[in-house]
Amino acid sequence: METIYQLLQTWLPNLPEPIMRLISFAVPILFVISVFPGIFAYTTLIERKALGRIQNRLGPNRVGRWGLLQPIADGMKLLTKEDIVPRKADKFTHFLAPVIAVIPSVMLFAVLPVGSGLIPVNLNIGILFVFAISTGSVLALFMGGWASRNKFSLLGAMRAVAQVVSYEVPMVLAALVVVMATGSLSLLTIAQAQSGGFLNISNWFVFQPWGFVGFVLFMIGAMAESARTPFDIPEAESEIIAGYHTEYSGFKFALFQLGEYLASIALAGVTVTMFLGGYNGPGSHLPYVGWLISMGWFFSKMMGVIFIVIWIRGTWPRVRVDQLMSFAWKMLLPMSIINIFAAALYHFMPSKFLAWVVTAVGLLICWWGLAKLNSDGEIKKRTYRYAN
Amino acid sequence: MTTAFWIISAVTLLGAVLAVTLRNLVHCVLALILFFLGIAGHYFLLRADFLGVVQILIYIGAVAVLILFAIMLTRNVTGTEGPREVFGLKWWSGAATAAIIGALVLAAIRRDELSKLPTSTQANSSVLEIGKLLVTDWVVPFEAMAVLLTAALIGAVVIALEEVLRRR
Amino acid sequence: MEHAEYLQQLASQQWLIPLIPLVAAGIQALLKQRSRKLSATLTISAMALACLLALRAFFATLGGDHGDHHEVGRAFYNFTWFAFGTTKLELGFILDPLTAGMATMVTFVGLMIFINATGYMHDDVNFTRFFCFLSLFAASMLGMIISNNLLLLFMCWELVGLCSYLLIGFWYYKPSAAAAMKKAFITTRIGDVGFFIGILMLYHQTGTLNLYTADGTGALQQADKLATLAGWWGLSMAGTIALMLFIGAMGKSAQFPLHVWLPDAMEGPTPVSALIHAATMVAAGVFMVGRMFPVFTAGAGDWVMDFVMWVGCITAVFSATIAVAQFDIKRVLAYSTCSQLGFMVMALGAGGLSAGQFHLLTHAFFKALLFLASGCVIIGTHHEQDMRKMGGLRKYMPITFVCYVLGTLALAGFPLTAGFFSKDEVLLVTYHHNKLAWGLATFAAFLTAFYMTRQIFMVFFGKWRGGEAAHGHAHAKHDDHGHGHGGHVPHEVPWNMTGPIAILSVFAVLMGWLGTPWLGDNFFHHYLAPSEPAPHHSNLVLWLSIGVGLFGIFLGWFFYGRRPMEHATDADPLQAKLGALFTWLNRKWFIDEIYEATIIRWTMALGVLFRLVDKLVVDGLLHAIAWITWGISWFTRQVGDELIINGGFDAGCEGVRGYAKILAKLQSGRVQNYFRILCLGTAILLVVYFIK
Amino acid sequence: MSITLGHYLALAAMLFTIGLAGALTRKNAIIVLVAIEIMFNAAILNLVAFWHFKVFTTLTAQMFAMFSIAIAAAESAIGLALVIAIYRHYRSVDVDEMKTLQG
Repeated sequence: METIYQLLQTWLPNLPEPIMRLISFAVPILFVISVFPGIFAYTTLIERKALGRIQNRLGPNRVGRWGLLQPIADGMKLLTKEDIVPRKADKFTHFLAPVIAVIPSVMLFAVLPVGSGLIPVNLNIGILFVFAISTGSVLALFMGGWASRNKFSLLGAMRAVAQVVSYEVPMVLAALVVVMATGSLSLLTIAQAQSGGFLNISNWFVFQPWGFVGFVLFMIGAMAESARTPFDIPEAESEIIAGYHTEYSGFKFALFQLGEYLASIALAGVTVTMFLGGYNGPGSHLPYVGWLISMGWFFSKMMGVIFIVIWIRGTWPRVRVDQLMSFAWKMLLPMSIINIFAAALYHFMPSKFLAWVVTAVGLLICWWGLAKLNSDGEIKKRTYRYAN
Repeated sequence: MTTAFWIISAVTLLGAVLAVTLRNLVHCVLALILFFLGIAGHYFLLRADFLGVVQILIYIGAVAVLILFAIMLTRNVTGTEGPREVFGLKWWSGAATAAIIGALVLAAIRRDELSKLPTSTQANSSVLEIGKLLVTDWVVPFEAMAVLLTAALIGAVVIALEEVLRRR
Repeated sequence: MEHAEYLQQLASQQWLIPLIPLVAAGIQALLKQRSRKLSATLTISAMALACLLALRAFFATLGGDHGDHHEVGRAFYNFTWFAFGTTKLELGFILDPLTAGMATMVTFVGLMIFINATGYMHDDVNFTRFFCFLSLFAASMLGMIISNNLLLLFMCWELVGLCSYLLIGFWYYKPSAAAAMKKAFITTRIGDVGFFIGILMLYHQTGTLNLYTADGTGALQQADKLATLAGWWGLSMAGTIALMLFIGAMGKSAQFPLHVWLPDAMEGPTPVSALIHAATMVAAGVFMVGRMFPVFTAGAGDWVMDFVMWVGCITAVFSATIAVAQFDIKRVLAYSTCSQLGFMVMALGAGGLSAGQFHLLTHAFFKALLFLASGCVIIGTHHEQDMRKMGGLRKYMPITFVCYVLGTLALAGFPLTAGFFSKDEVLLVTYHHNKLAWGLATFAAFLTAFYMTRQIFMVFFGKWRGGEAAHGHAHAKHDDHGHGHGGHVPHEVPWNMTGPIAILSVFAVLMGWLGTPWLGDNFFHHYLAPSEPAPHHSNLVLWLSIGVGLFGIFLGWFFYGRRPMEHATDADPLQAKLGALFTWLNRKWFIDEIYEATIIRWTMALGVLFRLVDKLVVDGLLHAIAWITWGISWFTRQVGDELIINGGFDAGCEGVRGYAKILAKLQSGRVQNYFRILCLGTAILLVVYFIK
Repeated sequence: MSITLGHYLALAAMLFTIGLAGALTRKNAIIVLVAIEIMFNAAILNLVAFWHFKVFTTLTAQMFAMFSIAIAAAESAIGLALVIAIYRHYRSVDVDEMKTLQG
């Protein structure tokens, strides 16, 4: 934002001040609300295609070449559908929920550095902002589920709330190691801290033991936060129809989907920024074209992360509610706390190679130990009480 | 700043009034969230960004959700209260007391020299500074707070679980 | 290092002494119920450590040359606790002979009691809790001893009260224990009100709560100034404050009429009784008077000191008479403690600081010994406390018996034991102060010797009377289960119970030589209060006290040892066997027979006269002594103790309850109501503020 | 008109009054807790305003605010747990029905 403002001041100094301000506001906003929904639209397509391939079928291929126009068709269909509101529903809240679902998701993009020096708002508390905003989506889910006056909706809403609140804790703690390493909460600073090294790659945090563990934990947390399979019990169709958006249709349903996907994409972006070097990559610091190349890197990494998420969705079964909770509190939380210690240890050990080895081994041992502690013992052949 | 102050103040006050007057408990909490947001906005306006974010994170992310959970767990899922309370002596005495206190505090503020301070204001506070203070000068309260929160966590779980445990 | 400097350094480390047991208590509070060994180890090692520290302080106060100048070596360390505005609240620690002596005694006796308690409480489920409380008890007492500040002293004082409350009611499921704990707490609290008023007055007058300060503005250093001010009831300010403080001490040290809680405190486990009676609770009051002694002496012109002395004297006699007629082994000891505390207070009232404190120290040793030994007896006889159902334990519990006898001799003031020297000192001081009080005290000393001997003979001599009624049943049980417990036959207790009492008995016998006037200078007197003039030696006092002691022992033997009780259901010889006693006296003296055989005829008239003399004077005297003693004790117990004092307390409690019921109507139980009233009050205050 | 400290103090006072009125008049325990949260926040707003308008020059006010927020969080957690426990016992969250402690 400031960059654009300065650019305008140098290139078009005659422009009146308010207009310059307006343009510098408008450009990033336009960028965010045009690019990311576009990504959302095609993510859905990619997801359907990929899932199709994983499940040994073709996926959408009727609308346009390779089904490329499918998202547009879907959008038109949803827009023209009848908007049904249950008679007993709490009308106002029912209406408000999908709106609120989208707002935090869009706001998340405000602090993402999408390229070298390209960040809509360089907030010095970027990460905290991300977490604070992403909790807002909980409310939308709750409001939607509660306002529908439908027990499945309400169950889904309560599950969503419990899940998001639980997974936020290990997620924040996992992100903390990055903050410790860079000494800043600003996402831009964090991205900058991972530049340099071999081909702008070797300094990515994911290549440190604690960074890798943090990455895994953060990914899991982010997936749970945006209710992706295998953590999609809030909308587990086999148990509670469609969870909190059972009673939604048409455009409101689309808004819920939009919010969910946008949050997922934004969290993928945050993951990339924090652990996968952000926009850094070979050529991202070249003069003149560096910003374009870095942007390319950022988006390709982001799509990579999204693809991993889709991949997991296609291959993993859904977890049970109690498993979900105990996984967050008994596995992820201790591990993330241990990870913080590991990062501190790494920081204070003189020889970085030794530190690497020691923390890696230590974390492996802890992971193994925690897994051992949490396991219910050997998996035996299931016995049935009544069926036999 | 002036315009923003008035807008955010209006939102905050609206949220507060709705939170204590609405009949539906869930609506109350939603109004409370509005109020929290307004307060957070005020923090941003007052250049205490960190506190603003903390406000959102803790109050909206945790406290409000907790209250919603409490409402759900008290089996009052639709959130509706019983028949409207009569505006009896209790109600009027309570409201009047609050009004008297509020009026007097406002009068005190009007009287006070402090409130006419020139508008010399702080620059943005850095998170780094807050963090450093937390682990140097304020480390004892900080640790005490950590203990308190842990104790509260355990205590809350124990209190809420008591009956469940007894039943087993 | 300069000696004063060394003392100073030690004084600043005094807090370690109470801290160690306190930390031990804190850790134990977190222990599981079954970690008994760890708990006991913690308590005992903490106490041992504290004992070592106290010993270090003690030897430090011994060293250095006081020379001839009449000043004790005293070091203190004050620091600011917190400040609001310009008002600072200071706390401080002190190291002087009084502190060092007391700390050594408390830690050592406490250590012995703790070790013994591991045996006594062996089968209790709440072992850990017990030791936690014990540690806390010792810690608070030590905190009181080392404090150079009335605030700290008062806090620890209250903590001592709390701990005694917790420990007396340790078996809270027994209704009598629950009642006793409340009684102890409330009764001492009545005294504490006086104490607190005294503290506030002192603070008001001197502007400081510190006892001693480096610049000489401490509360005690200003005592002389207080004596010049006018107080209440025609007393000087110093006298008034001293009176108030003494009321506190009366509650804590169980002086008449606030002594009622002490006998009931027997409901607690025996180690607790030992602790309360010897080292901590009741010693607190006497110690406090000793600590505040400058205030007392400053008001010496008033009747306060006489009041103190007479309260002590009355308590001493009063309790001693009661102790004569008791059958519960611990109750006898309890009344005896009361009586001995009376001695201490009386000595203090007579101006003998060192005498009072010396008796406190020696008494702590032998009373702890007696209580622990009685605990051993109780354990050895399977929780039997009635002396009538004991007897003959000498054969079953030899170690306990020897220790018990040594403790009894010390308490009875048998020559050359600890009690002899300290009691003699007390009597000497009193003799020089007031002859009547001395006479009464001597009578009390006589009774002491009498009832202790009675106890010895009832418990340890004769034949085993326990389990008579239930014998057959126990035998059948024995056959059925075949457990080698020997039915109800008493047995000796394990070494961890006998060890401490053996050690204590050594001290009970030898401690007295610290304060004997015979070995050159009176060491203890010189150590504790060099400025106090040593009382003149008096042969009358010395021989009379020896005499009454021996006479008491003799009478005890006379009534109980000569012909021990046969059955548990037999009446007390003193009470019921008077008829037999009568004839025996007749035959013993043989006055009629001798006179008739030798001077048969011409002394017929004289013989009649002799017979009359015999009947009326000689027999009458002996019987009168017995009857009067018994009658007084019965009367004081039934009328004085049970009816007036206990009944008065109960009536007071009922009255409070009645009024409380009216007030309780205000308490609607609705939080919002309270909140509304609170806010209304705030609003009114604000309005007042604005109008003003 | 520029914004002074007085504006913030007045705002906080109003919010506090609203919270107080809510705590005094509502019968539902949960709403009473909500009202208490409002009062908390009003007080914290004051602290931050004091800092912003340089009544305190150091960050002490922010520290206090942060600790207050943490305490409020703990308080609400405990409070709500109690409400749930009470509800389980009495089947009601009406503060007027919690009167077992009456004399």
